[in-house]
Amino acid sequence: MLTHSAKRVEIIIEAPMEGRLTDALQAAGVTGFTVLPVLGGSGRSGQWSREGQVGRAGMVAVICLIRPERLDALLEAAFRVVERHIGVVSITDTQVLRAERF
Amino acid sequence: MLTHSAKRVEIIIEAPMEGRLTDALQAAGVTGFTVLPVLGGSGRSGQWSREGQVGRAGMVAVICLIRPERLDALLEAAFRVVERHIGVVSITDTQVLRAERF
Amino acid sequence: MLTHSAKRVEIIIEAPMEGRLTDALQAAGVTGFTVLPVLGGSGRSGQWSREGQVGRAGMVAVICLIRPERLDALLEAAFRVVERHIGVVSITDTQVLRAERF
Amino acid sequence: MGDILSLAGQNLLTPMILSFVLGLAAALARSELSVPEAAAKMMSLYLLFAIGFKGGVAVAGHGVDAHLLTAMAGGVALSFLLPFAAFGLLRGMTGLSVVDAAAVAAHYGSISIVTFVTATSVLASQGIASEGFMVAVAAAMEAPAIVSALWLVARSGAGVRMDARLWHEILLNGSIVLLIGSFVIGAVTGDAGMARIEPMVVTAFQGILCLFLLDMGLVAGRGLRASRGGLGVGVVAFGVVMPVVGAAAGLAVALLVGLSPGGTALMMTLAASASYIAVPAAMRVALPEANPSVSLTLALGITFPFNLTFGIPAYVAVAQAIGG
Amino acid sequence: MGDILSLAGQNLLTPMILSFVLGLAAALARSELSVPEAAAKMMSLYLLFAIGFKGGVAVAGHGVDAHLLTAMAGGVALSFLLPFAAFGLLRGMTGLSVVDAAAVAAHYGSISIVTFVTATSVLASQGIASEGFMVAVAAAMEAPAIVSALWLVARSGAGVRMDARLWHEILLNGSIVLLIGSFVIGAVTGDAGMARIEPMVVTAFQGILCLFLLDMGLVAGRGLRASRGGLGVGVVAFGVVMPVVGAAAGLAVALLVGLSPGGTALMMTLAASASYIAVPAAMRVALPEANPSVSLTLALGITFPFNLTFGIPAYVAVAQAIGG
Amino acid sequence: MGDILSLAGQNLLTPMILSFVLGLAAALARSELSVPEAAAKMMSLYLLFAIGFKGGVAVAGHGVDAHLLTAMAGGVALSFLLPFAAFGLLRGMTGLSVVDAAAVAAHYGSISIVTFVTATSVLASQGIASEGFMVAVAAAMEAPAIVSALWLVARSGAGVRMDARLWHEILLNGSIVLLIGSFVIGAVTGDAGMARIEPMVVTAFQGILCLFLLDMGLVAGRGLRASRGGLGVGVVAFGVVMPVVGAAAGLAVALLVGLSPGGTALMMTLAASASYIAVPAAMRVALPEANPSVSLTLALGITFPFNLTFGIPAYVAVAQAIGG
Ligand SMILES: Nc1ncnc2c1ncn2[C@@H]1O[C@H](COP(=O)(O)O)[C@@H](O)[C@H]1O
Ligand SMILES: Nc1ncnc2c1ncn2[C@@H]1O[C@H](COP(=O)(O)O)[C@@H](O)[C@H]1O
Ligand SMILES: Nc1ncnc2c1ncn2[C@@H]1O[C@H](COP(=O)(O)O)[C@@H](O)[C@H]1O
Ligand code: NA
Ligand code: NA
Ligand code: NA
Repeated sequence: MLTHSAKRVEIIIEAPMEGRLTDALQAAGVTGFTVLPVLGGSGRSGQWSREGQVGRAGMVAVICLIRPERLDALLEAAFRVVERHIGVVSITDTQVLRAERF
Repeated sequence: MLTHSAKRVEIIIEAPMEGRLTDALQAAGVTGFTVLPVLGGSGRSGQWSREGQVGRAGMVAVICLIRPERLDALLEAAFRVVERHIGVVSITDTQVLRAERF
Repeated sequence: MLTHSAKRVEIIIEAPMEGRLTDALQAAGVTGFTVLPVLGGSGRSGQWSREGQVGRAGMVAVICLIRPERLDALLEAAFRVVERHIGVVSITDTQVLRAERF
Repeated sequence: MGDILSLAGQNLLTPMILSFVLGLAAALARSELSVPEAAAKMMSLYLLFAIGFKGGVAVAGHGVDAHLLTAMAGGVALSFLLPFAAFGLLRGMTGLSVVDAAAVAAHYGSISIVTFVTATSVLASQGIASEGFMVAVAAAMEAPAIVSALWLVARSGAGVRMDARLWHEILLNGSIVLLIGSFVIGAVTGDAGMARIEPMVVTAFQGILCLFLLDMGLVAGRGLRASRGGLGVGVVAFGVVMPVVGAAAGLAVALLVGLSPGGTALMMTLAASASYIAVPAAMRVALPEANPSVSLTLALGITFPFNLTFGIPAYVAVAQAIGG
Repeated sequence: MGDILSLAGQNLLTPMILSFVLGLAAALARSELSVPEAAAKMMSLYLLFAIGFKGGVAVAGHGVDAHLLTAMAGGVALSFLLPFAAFGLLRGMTGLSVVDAAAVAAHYGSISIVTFVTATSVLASQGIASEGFMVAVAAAMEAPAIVSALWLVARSGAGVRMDARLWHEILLNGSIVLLIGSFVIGAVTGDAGMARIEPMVVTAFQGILCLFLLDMGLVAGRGLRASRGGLGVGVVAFGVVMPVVGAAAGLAVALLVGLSPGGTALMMTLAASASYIAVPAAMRVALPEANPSVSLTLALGITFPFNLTFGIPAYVAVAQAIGG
Repeated sequence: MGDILSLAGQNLLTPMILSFVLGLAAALARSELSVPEAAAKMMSLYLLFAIGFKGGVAVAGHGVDAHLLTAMAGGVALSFLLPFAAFGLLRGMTGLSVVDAAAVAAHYGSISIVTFVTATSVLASQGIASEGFMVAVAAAMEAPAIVSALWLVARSGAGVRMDARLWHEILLNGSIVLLIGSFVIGAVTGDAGMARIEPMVVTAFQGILCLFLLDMGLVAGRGLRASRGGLGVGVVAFGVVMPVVGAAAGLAVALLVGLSPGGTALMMTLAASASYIAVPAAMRVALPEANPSVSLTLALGITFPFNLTFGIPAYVAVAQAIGG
């Protein structure tokens, strides 16, 4: 089938920052993203888990499929939000169906 | 370690279509997949969140690792299901351990 | 923006093995990982779903971003844990921001 | 009329309605207050089980008689016919496309079990009896509207997916199965069964309904906020006109069937209410081109609060005035 | 015998059992009715806490006496020995491999706390007293069977992972800790504690048990449907033969230990029941080659309903006939 | 003093406190016992709703009088000022950086609603009355401490993010909205509202509090285990010194405002308690460089158990001795 080159950006970020991140993405012209829940993890700031927590604890994973030429704008926007925060950003080459959607 | 080339297909689709998609995948000879929950997202049809919802609302992410030569059959099958629906499909080159499993 | 080559390892493994896997990763010098919940799936051992289950049923997805030169140590460690178990391991080339974190 | 207003006032100042208002206000003010999805689903399972069981206990011993069957036939007819009224109104009052109008019509022909539950609790608090089998009528009214809506679309030539699998999903959807199942359990175990689980299905009911309505308010408020005026005046007007039309049709059917005042109020409520659980999922499969947020915002953000605050007290008052 | 049947009939027509049947039927009919995982887990925590606490309150003041200790020793012995009986039966009656047979045997030597809970509620409804410490016996019976099963596998030369970490996980698994912990809380706070939380641990109990059994029915039904006859006649037969064997062994131990009729019925129930929480997780770690769906479908899809419907009333009747 | 100890002993042996201890012990022993996140959130929503509603019913009819307003002003002043005391102590007793010390100080100036809830249930069990409006005071004390803490950081030249959006998130965070909202619902519907939902907001309260405290124990224990002595003696000492300082300040304010002995005990409890819901989220946004596990472990792992076991009984005894 016909596929089109795209980038898959995965941003793992603290839950209280989710709204700020998605707003920044939309302001940077990102037209779509998907948010996945995260159960727990480990990094330089130690290990954590969501079990039994109340409050807006933990992290979420935001996934963005985007045309290659718009990647830089997305990364600039995302970086300004995550800069001082814990979390990770990765970018993978991918192919998408239905390019008109991106 | 010895790894083998494969494709990682990620299909983000409306929850009420999940069963139809996985049935179509199985009919197309796909031997394995994993379904991840989705908390929310945004696209051309607007922004949504799963919080407080009842009913079969929202979307799920279906991940399929597959041998490259079977990719086309998978995409044809998936496309027939998602065609008229909201959601996205991406295909990434990857490596897998234990190729005999795919 | 400046990005750095890395590997994204995704391990889908039975929930009761999660602690053993993450301990093995840490013993192998892996400094970070994220655990995502899994709703259900299908493979050689049949189809399953998490709905209504009690107990430590089901699977989880462990995602590791890692420098390419540390990949082999990670895979050896992971493989020793998953070897006899159901589940899948995939490795994808990716780029990360803030390489000093990995 | 004075009576209706005073009843409405009385109804408005219950913890249930105010919990809904609190949720609505919190969401409109963009508070991050939220109920976990799993908890919301569990509360809805609880409400379905409790309302079905209580209905079953109420008919225990009476058996399935003709009265139940005529009432169900009346409800099914309403569910089949109301989508045509709704579709007509929508095409007249709003700029919605055929597909969107049909999807909304399906929601309004079907029913909202939480509206029904709230009406039963209003009746209970006023000491008005009603037929226990109305729960079965509610279950029977969930699905027929979907057929009418799809027929409206098919007639216009647009593509509809309506296969055996979707039929199966609709007829055995969770709320129908749980409602009918617990109704049967109540009917079979009767007062002995009630004695065992009364603390849960009766005593705790209104409290849990409060928390559930809080969540409904939050979801409705988020929907309204997301649509930010995108609904249009005509669509909003439909959201308050259609329940009145539905209630009138429900009244007519109730009188034909010969229901008690309480049963009449419930039939009016069912006809006036709009689905937001079973029908949305079915529409996603059958009419993927329909915009899901229009139906949901209308059903949950406009019609549900209208029924909760003004509709139900009015239906009860009318049913008593005419039936009493 | 007539008595047993009439008791069974009586037991069958309670809201609890019928809720299980409803869940089973819904899943077999492929309804998408489902209980969220978080709600199911929370209900199981609640049931464990409530049953443990009530057991503790019942022994409050009596202290830990020799009777409790002999009963626990009897239970532990049962849990160690039953896997050998189960393994023998499985190797004779079915074509299961050594590893699969041992995994199933571990489930049957261990216990199902929900079966136990249902039995206590049947006893309560018939006004039959039982020893409060049976809760502690239940907790003590969870783990020993795992040792026997792993020994059976190791003997055959297959690989078994049995390290200190797994021991730790088994002995401090959630249900053992919560059962023993709430038992101690009940024993320490006694009637004063009960007065504070009775509405939750006693009054609401049967209602929540209904919803939990509904979920168990759904899970069992989905398992049965997924296995679609893949279990084989021998395996299914084992699922009803083994509880009878277990109950007989439980009866013998109860008589040896000198339990009351109520306690005897509970000991029979424990021996007859098969684990589906703690043991499955342990088997995934220790015997990854065992097929998890065989054990789970058998324990939850065959033996659990058998015990719920015919087993428990029979065990109660036998215990009363012999012990009374 | 003897009285305080006997009261403390009495308080320690309730199902609630022992449930917390059970959770703590289970987590420290590395049991995998855990409560699903969704269930924990739902229980906290329930507790907030119930405590707010009961407070509202208690003031129904009295209206908003000057007494309520002075008490709220007193609470707000405490919340503004306590972070300075906490910050001073931390910089003196521990090696925490300015940013970490300020983040911890924000937690201690704010309040823990579960500690408050536990104190009300201790008062209720001893038949001591308190002002219903203390719920509103609790809500008013959540946010001011954040301002003081951020001012302490900004003064030191470090970067702070404090925009309108964060203000909005803090002032309309879920617990403030639900507490104030249900307080208003209780005040508006009064005894008639209470009659409808009493079984849920009153009768079930202590039982659900048990399960919630079990979870708090699990979370606290996991936090303590993860920090493995990493806290340092000074930090741990702060965790028991600061609540005493806070309680003393709370006592002074309560006497100034003229609260009843019950209200005085609650004001002391509020001042002595440390937030672990609203403030942590705000700190992640405003002070991302602060280490979140220090504050949370201290608030939930040291101060919360201290208040639960020794603090609350002592505050009640002191309040009665001085105020009675
Ligand atoms: N190398 C990594 N791979 C995957 N996830 C990571 C990685 N490093 C950090 N994370 C995630 O980001 C969170 C915060 O990381 P850190 O800022 O290093 O404490 C962790 O708890 C993980 O959930
Ligand atoms: N570019 C994208 N990247 C990631 N997820 C997307 C993207 N576009 C859409 N989605 C997901 O698919 C859903 C439907 O998208 P749409 O059909 O554009 O409304 C969204 O709510 C997202 O969850
Ligand atoms: N090809 C695959 N792609 C994605 N997930 C898979 C695949 N194969 C197996 N899985 C996941 O791993 C689990 C166990 O697989 P198996 O060992 O094949 O039974 C499945 O239930 C899926 O969740
Ligand atoms: Na309707
Ligand atoms: Na057994
Ligand atoms: Na404080």
